[in-house]
Amino acid sequence: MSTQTLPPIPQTATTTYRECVREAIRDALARDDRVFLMGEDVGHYGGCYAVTKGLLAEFGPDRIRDTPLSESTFTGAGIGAALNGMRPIVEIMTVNFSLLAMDQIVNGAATLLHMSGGQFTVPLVIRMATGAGRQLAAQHSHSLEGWYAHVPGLRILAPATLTDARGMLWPALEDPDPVLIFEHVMLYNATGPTPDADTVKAVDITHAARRREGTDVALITYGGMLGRTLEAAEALEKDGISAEVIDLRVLRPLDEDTVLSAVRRTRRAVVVDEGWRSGSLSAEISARIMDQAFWDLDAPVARVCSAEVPMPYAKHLEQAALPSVEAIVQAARGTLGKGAP
Amino acid sequence: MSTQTLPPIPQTATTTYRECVREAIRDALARDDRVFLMGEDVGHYGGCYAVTKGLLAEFGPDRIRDTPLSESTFTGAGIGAALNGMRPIVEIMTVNFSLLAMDQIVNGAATLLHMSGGQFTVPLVIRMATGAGRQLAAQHSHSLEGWYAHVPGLRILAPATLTDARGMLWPALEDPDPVLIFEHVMLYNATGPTPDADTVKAVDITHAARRREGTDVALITYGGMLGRTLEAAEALEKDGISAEVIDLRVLRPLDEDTVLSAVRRTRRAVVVDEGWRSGSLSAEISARIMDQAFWDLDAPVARVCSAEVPMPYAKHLEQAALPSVEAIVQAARGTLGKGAP
Amino acid sequence: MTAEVSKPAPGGGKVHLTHGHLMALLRDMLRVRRFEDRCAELYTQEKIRGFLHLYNGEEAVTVGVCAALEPRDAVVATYREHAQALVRGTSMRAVMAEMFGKASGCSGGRGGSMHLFDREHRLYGGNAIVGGGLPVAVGLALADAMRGRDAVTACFFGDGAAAEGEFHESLNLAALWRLPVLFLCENNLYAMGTALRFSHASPDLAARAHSYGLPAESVDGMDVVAVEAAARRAVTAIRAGAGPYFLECRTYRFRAHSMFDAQLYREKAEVEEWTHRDPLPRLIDWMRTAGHLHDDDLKALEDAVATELEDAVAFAEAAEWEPVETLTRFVTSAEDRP
Amino acid sequence: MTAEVSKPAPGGGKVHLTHGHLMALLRDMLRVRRFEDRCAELYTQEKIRGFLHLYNGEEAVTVGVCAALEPRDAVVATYREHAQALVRGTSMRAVMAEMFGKASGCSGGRGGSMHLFDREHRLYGGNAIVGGGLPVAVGLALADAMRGRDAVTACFFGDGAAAEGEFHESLNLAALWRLPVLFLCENNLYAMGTALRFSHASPDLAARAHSYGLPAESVDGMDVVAVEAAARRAVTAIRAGAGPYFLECRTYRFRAHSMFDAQLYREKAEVEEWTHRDPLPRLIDWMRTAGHLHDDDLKALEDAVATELEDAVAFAEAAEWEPVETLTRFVTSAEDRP
Ligand SMILES: Cc1ncc(C[n+]2csc(CCOP(=O)(O)OP(=O)(O)O)c2C)c(N)n1
Ligand SMILES: Cc1ncc(C[n+]2csc(CCOP(=O)(O)OP(=O)(O)O)c2C)c(N)n1
Ligand SMILES: [Mg+2]
Ligand SMILES: [Mg+2]
Repeated sequence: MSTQTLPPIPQTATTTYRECVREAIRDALARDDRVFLMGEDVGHYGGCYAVTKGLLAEFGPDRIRDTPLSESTFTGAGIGAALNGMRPIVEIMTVNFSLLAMDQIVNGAATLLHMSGGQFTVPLVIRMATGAGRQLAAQHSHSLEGWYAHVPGLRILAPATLTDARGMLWPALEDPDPVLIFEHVMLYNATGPTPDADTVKAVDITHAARRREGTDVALITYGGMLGRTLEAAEALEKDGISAEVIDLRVLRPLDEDTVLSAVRRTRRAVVVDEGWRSGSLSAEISARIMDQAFWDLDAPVARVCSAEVPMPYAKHLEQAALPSVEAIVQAARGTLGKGAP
Repeated sequence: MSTQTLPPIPQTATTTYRECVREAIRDALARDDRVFLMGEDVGHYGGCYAVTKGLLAEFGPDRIRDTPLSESTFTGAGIGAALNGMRPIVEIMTVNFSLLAMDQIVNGAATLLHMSGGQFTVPLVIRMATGAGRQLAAQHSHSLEGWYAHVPGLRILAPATLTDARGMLWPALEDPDPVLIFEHVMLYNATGPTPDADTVKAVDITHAARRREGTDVALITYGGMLGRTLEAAEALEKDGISAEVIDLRVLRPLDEDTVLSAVRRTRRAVVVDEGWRSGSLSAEISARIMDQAFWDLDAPVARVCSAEVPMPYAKHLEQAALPSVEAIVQAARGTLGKGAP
Repeated sequence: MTAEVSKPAPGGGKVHLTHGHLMALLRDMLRVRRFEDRCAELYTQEKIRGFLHLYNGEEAVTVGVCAALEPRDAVVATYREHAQALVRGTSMRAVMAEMFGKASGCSGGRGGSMHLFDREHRLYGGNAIVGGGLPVAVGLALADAMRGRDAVTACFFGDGAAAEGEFHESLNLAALWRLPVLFLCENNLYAMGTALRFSHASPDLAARAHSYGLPAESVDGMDVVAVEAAARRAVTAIRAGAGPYFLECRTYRFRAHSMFDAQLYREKAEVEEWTHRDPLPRLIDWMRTAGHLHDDDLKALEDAVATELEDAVAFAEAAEWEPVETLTRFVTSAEDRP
Repeated sequence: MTAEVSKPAPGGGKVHLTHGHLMALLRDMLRVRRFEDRCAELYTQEKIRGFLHLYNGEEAVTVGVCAALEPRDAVVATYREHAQALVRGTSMRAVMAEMFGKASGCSGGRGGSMHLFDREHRLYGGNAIVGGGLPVAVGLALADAMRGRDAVTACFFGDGAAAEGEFHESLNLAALWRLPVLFLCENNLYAMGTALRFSHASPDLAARAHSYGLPAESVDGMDVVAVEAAARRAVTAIRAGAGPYFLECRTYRFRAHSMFDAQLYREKAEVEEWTHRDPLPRLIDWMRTAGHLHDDDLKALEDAVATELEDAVAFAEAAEWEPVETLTRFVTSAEDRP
């Protein structure tokens, strides 16, 4: 890659997930002149979740491209540009709208390498927001990333921490194959210490992460649910239950080893997934454990997922539909044969 | 429904799956004048898999509507027509192309009842072909019905027999909510005795079916894989292994009871699914068994799925990618702690 | 007001500018404007949440179009659809309760601002997928055409939506099958923060529509009577069997795209300029000049609207929440059968 | 041949009708025709499987267009793309081996007839999703434009594809960003069994394209020299920075849509009528009349094509299958790193 000098990482003590994503994009744009960003309202508006604010002024309209409302075509254009030597970052506002571009992603980006017998790689990165929690109702709130995790040829990332938000983009751009990055809408305002340069450099896009050590039960989750899962682990601790927390980070290809080794140690697992239960990624995790760690289990793997309902607008209904800390605690206790505390 | 007289069911002794689907459509068109069929090449061409041949001549262009190549819009038009009193049957040539209509199906058809607080039902039926086996390569061969089975608000059917092909359409049209019917491309030429009127009438769209009784292991499958699974059961019989075969038939909502009761009896299960393994419906079946029948299992549930590769064109590669009878046999033997026969 | 609107419109779409009719138009314009302003306040008070898209500046479009529709006609709208609900007849109480997420909202509190539905008034949403309503409108019209019903489906969408593939597919299909759809493009010059010139290679949207063989015209969307006249021409043509019709209403949104919008993408001066064309004072001034409106008429109207609005807010405040136990109601119809 | 084609085309796209050039055009036309006929036979013999879409009748389109392209230009095609591969330079061996599903096929046997790829000759497929190639072509051109490379992306698609939403989105985006895309509509009057009049409300596809502000024209797609001249005009304009260009080539498919097609949707008489305009005899006759072709030239050409073809078939027959062990190769690049 034609590496240029890195722009200074802002030396403020704390930052937000939103700013980490923005810094990652700035960094990539500065490092490699083949990188550009394209999507709806990424430029003049500053991004529907304010992620890309300021980038148009900094990098100009050639590299920060506002597109018309044409999800299928600007995604397909990302594929074409990637085929032809560029490193596009395509932003689709939310995974819900990505259904309009799904043909290009699944029948196009994911298949080209194979259909061409290895001739054409598609070094494309597609970012999108996912998840509920902002009362945006049934057409803006679903977690469909599990669908993309089903597709051979794609790499699927779900940064759940500031460091991952800051660090995953660059290796994703270095990947010769298409990578989809899912940013949970409720994380954008998350605040924390600014990740330092070395930590950022160390971020990979192949491994799951152990976010908390524990011995009694493994809580396996990703993305927007990491926070609640960690909260649940704290609550369990108070009850004398030691919960390990695994953040999948990479939804495809799954880092089975990390998951299985945690389950083999704790002998009990709960999968927490914001997707609708039936056919969610949680099912695959449970099935993998079934496939390979059945004899190590002391209890069936439990799942805590969203209620199977198009997301309602009213806040109390929306919250009731989502996995709650209490539900996670309950499920974990269940695997230990304990009822409500 | 404004019932008219039924057209005579042809009294030939044997028929094909294709003809059963056609008869089901004819029957519905004759029975209810709100029913019409719309899709690409359903009329003048006679259907890309020759399913609808003759219907244009019989029912005329008002009820057999050739559409332009506009999957999203004719599917959405099906939603609108359903909202407004009709009972449309929309044909999408294959599930691969349905990705172009996925937004209308998932964000539209599946959500309208809920978003409107119960005011608007969408009595729409969408039929599509699915599956591999005809060397149609990476953009025409995938089995993505599992994705739709993830979506609350949809009913998903997979007729695997002539009787189901003949009988499922009418109850699907009577359902006030959207129903998707997946017809496996390799089934169209399947031949068998013409289903009689009573059998057809008895077809429901809520239950899984036990296609074979057995005591040692439950083989759970659906659609295009039923044939190979039954073959595997025969092969196992010769080895003294008694396999039960469950045909899911209804992919959403899953008939958990039938699955679980089989597994509880046999204490071993193999799920056979033509989808790519990771995140396929097989994962949900395995996870449900984990959730509810873990303590009844004598071995982990095994899965036999397609290789995780965009479907290659060359026949030997295509066949190698698909679940084979041998692989099913092997997996079943594996659950009994037996190696290759 | 433009001169031509008081003449009979070609094709029979005549606007009768009687005092009563003008007062009805003004009343609806006011109802929408005051409603929207109140929503903005309630949003700040966190009574309304989610995305809230207001219609200030664009009232003449919906009020003018709806004046040309009959109760038997259908409406498909976007996430910026409070006006369509209020003007077509959904009670302000039901709309406001929906904003609050209450059970007595017009979508049972499950839809919110972006998903207003009303079966009784044939309002088919409230669609938050840009362009997603167009195919549905085509299907509604198809059913009416197949049943021989004399109904028009009015389909509202924005200038941004006209870039989506479904715009092309839907105009083509409606024209091909000569379906009774009135395509109404609310061209407010912006799709969120993307100006029309960054969305469309050819900014003349009516010309684009015309190339499908539909009759298409553009109208000043800040002039309610001009809109009504154009809509009447369109509806008359559609009812006469001419197939679909495309009407571009040139308008402007005075407020931000939604409540999360710093409006970096447009100049204050531009907004300022458009406010001089505000359809509400424009109608009021014209009615005054033409002797159709006296100060006390206006006062009475404003009072009535204020009363209706405060009643709606009080109703919404007092209304019940849907119990959490019913969370999974309305996922499938079966679950709602006893 | 029409008269104007031997004149310099406006904008500099002049066709030099030298003997050598005409012979080259004829040679490619023959190569494609004979190749397609042989594929039909091989399909019956079950050497080729899957869907097979042949180009008989349409040869002049690809041959004419490619005559106007340079090696540095890119091509995006459909599932009916044998001609584009053969004419752009992919060896007949590699194409035929692909049809057979062999490892030495131009896509390693993984693509088949619908998915021919050739990196060396910038052939980006072979796309079996109708309309799916258009956005990709826009992106290829975007990259060339951003890099300041003087290359055109030629994007072939059918009349049926022009009904898909991506047609609209892609023409708009290419025009908006003034990208070097040559949109080539192979209008053969049918999308599978659906006649153009059942697909498009307005049958004039060039007019449709024109409404996006692109230069657009229609050309007799049965006349290779006319196609070349039009393509040269287009390419010249694109290279001069005019942005995208739309060319409708009016042609006809002589064979069935694919090998599973009873052709119930069109009259024998119509097919018959079009065969009188067969671009191959037409070119031959014209060359003969103009003194550019003698019987022995033609014989020599036919022989050379037959030899190339039989060599390709023999090569494909003898070629190796990809071993089953490599099934999951080329799913991600990582798996192919040693
Ligand atoms: C398919 C889709 N893409 C993107 C969005 C996000 N979004 C919501 S409104 C909007 C702008 C639409 O502009 P326009 O159609 O002109 O309507 P307006 O808001 O101006 O009334 C965008 C981009 C969406 N809701 N749906
Ligand atoms: C999105 C999509 N829908 C449907 C099909 C099935 N199909 C393959 S070719 C074809 C007809 C396309 O017609 P046209 O674009 O005119 O090209 P032609 O075959 O005439 O060259 C159809 C419907 C497909 N491959 N992709
Ligand atoms: Mg707008
Ligand atoms: Mg065609």
